[in-house]
Amino acid sequence: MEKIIDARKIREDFPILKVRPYGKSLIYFDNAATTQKPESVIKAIDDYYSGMNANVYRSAHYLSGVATNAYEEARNRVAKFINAGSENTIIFTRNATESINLVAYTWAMDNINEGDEIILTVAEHHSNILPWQMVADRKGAKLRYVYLNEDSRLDMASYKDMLNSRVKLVAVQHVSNVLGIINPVEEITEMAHKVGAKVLIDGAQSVPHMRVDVRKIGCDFFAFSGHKMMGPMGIGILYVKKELLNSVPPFLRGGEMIDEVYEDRATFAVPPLKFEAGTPNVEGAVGLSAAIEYIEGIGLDNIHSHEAELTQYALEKMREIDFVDIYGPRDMRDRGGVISFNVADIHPHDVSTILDQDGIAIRSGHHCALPLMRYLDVPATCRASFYIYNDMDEVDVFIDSLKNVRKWFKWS
Amino acid sequence: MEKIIDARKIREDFPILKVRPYGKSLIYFDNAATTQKPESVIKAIDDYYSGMNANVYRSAHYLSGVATNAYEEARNRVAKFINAGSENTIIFTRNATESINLVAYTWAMDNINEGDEIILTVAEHHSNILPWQMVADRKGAKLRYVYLNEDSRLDMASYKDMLNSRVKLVAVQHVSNVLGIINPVEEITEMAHKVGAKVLIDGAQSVPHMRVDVRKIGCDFFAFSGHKMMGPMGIGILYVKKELLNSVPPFLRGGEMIDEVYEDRATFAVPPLKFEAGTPNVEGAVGLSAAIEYIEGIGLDNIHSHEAELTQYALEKMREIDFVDIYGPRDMRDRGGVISFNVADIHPHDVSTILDQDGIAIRSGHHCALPLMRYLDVPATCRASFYIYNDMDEVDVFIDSLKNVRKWFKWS
Amino acid sequence: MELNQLYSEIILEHYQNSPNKKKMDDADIEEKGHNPLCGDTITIYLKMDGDIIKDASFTGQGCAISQASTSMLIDLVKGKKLDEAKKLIQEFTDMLYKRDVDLDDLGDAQALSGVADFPARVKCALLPWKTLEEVMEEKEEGK
Amino acid sequence: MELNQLYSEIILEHYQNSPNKKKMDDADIEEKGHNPLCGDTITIYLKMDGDIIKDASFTGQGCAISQASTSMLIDLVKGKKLDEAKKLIQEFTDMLYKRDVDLDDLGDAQALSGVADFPARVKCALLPWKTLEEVMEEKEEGK
Ligand SMILES: Cc1ncc(COP(=O)(O)O)c(C=O)c1O
Ligand SMILES: Cc1ncc(COP(=O)(O)O)c(C=O)c1O
Repeated sequence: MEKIIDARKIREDFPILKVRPYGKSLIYFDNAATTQKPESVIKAIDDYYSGMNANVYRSAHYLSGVATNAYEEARNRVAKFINAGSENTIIFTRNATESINLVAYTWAMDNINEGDEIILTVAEHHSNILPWQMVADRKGAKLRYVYLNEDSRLDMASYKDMLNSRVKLVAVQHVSNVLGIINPVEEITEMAHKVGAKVLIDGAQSVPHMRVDVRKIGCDFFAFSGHKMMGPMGIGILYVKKELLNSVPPFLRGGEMIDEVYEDRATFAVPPLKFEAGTPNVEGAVGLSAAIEYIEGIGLDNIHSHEAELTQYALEKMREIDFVDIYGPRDMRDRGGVISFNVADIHPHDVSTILDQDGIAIRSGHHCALPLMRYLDVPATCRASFYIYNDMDEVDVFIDSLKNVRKWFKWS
Repeated sequence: MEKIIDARKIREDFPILKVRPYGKSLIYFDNAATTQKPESVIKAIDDYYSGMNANVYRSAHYLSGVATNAYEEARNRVAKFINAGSENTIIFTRNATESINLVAYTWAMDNINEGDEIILTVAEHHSNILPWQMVADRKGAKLRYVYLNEDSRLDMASYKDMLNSRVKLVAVQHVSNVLGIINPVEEITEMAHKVGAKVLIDGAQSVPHMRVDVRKIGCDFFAFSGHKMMGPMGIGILYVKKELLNSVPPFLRGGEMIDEVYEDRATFAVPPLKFEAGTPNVEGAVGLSAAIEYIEGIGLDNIHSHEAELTQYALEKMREIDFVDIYGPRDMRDRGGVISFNVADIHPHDVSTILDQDGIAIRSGHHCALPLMRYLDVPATCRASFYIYNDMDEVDVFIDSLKNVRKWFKWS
Repeated sequence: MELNQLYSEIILEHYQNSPNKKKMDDADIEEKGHNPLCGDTITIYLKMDGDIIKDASFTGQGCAISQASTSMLIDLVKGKKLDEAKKLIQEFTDMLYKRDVDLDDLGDAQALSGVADFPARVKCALLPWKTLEEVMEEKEEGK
Repeated sequence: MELNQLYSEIILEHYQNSPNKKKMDDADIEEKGHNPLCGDTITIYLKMDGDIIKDASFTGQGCAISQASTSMLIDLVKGKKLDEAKKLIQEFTDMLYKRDVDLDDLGDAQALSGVADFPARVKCALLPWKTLEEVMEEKEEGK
């Protein structure tokens, strides 16, 4: 079979993959936590500070012009990447968490009131739970949760049951960082809109791995992080549907987001500047832009297929190990490259420490999804998550190491 | 006279200073907006992504350990740099603006009530005005302003007049980004504490340029930005006095800042993690740490003297040009390296565009200080602000260019 | 692009001695424009006769570019129908973004074509044109 | 440091077959410890006789390191005065941060010295010791 993506070649683009922990080849399977950066992104940051750095928008000098253009080009590229339509709908934040908090502190605090309902899912990341707990708490609204069906996918029937005119917001992740499920966000959005609810999609785990079209989804808010898509840390994105943009109040207040300021009051700039208080992270935007360029060079469909192949292969091999429990759907339909599992009698941390000695970086813990852990009735899990630089050979090493884990515990 | 700092040699450390706008040598006098980055900071970012990048705290694998150490070392270095005592008092934010907003949205919304008063100064940056307008507006509190005396310094007598038991917060900049005045924050803090008010210092323009000891100042909150001190964009700092730390409620909510999460409620981690929701900007922290190392290598006292020398020289030369108006104190006492000025009959933007053609980057506009502009009765000003890589030769070029500005307008 | 083209005779003339710069007390339409990033402000006054701009003037504070641009715009639109003015706005905008456009209709405002080489200043030149555009949008929305 | 030192016989024994791992219904003190970053939880039960820890046990869920460390701590502090326990906590902490310290008092817990080479796991080993420290702090604050 012809390889869609030649991971071995791609690895050449990533300087960090030459690191050898304890003398072993690094096998980086912690991509759902954060991704590694290709040379082109590292270089874009270097180039930015070596040739363009300035504060944006307000100075009339040469570098400020260059930096402003770079920043706006990045915004433009993000808008095109998720088919946002207007670049004004793209707000740069710090990370997906801040993007969601922005909506919670502004639109939600203004529009969600006593007796209103917010629908979440039990699989949400803390970053898409805690902001809504705050809103519910402060406004006397009610949180309701959608649970999973026997195939570890969202129980779509319960959306139907729960949606009514009291529901003001449906917040749901596009792809789960624990189960790998890809949720039918287009369908959920359509259902929610029918009862007049707004929809926020947490796309932290989708945008890096699959084609996303926010206007096709039709959602009102869409949040994601640069660092999970080979971009720098410290840059996140919030898309706000154009029709809503003007009615969302400002969040952080300060320089850059104003129109007029008097001692006792101020008026605000038009979006997106209205939402970007203080000196923006131009470096982050420029680095993110380079990451998108890199992703586009490979192609999101290729990335998705590559990950699907790896995931399928890994799942098959893991199922053969009888002391390994796997969480999540049994088939590959609508499934991303994330595998959560446990080794019988051994805590995930110990598993992770043992694999680490073989150079394999996986994540262990609750993955910022404690309600899901409780629902699955496990204190924690191990998680392997793939990206373009991973390949089947690495999966083989991982499987071998996994088979050996219990030996260290004199269990076999 | 022996040079304290050899700016010509220092310039070698800054790749961007080799950029030649319109074929001219770049003279970067827009340091109050943002500073340029030395090779060592750019390299620290490169090294981070090439050898350490991972999500921090929660994974047990090799890279995560390395990244976590780097992040915590950065926090430690910041704590030492401003003599914070415990590194737990150092919260990483996105920029100074977010640092101030954090205090506004949390401590202030909880502790400032109807009829309470907040004292600001007319010279504050928008980032230290708008958050308090929001608090005042939402809580029915009152904003009061301290104005300037005839020497363009804070009128300290009016603090005495205004301070009473209704005052819950005094927010004041350490150094003005327009006038260059260094405010007596230690004295202000002492006075404020006597009536039980808390004190927030906006140190965006002080920390990069002079020795700052937050415990000597005694303030409750202290905010600043990495990008203004040769660090990367996208990283800011909030210091919160240890005694207050636990009583400040969390701000952004999500991953990394929790203790326990249930479907309907959550408990929070201890500070500083409680305030750092989502994946932190480890790159930013690591870059900032390299910037502090660079600053310490030169010495803050040397930096301060160098800037004082340049400022004094520039002020003398500028005073000789009869069509130039200078704002700010007349002498060098307690004065930073920022000079705001106007050219008679020519708008600051036009001045800036004309100087730019000679390679000189100054800022023109309201400098995010519209209340001060109104108080000074000017629509905008030009601003030259210095740093370690500037020198007298550059000031000479600037003065020559400035003398020529009016010729372009056929005014002479 | 050289500074002496940016600050050409004709631009300076409009900036320093514009006969259009005056308040109009009996204006039918008074529209404020503001560029928050740099602080430039203008007010455009229009006296209308149905769809025709019978008279126009402006006041304002700002850089040479924004103020000259406003004066030139006033020159151009006086006596024009709103539709015609709309076309001029489009042509002027195209010129500043270096799009292919016929400049003949733009009169003195052609002198601002050089601003396109100073990206930081494009917003200054556009301010009055955007402001007039808002008048039209408000008219269309029936406000 | 090798894995077989991290997961040595003695640590595995404490992890897999600790006689100390049981609920104590008549405990005078019951203190929960939690490591939010990894999810380990323990509860330490103490039966006091004045200043002396007469009996101790624990329950919990977590990795081998945290659970073994708790079991070893229980072994050590049983029958000790709070002051003595405090000294042991300090010695154990010093050991994990590779500070120069005499390990003789630490009994089986010496086997955890290798954790110092696994920085990501130091917090697991420290969890019970920090938890016991909190008991003492609360006692001192008279809570
Ligand atoms: C005095 C002062 N305060 C606050 C800020 C805001 O800093 P930042 O834009 O990095 O948030 C600035 C810089 O613009 C400043 O000069
Ligand atoms: C599904 C999901 N949502 C939100 C987040 C939060 O992203 P960040 O930490 O970049 O804010 C993450 C990543 O941790 C995630 O996996």
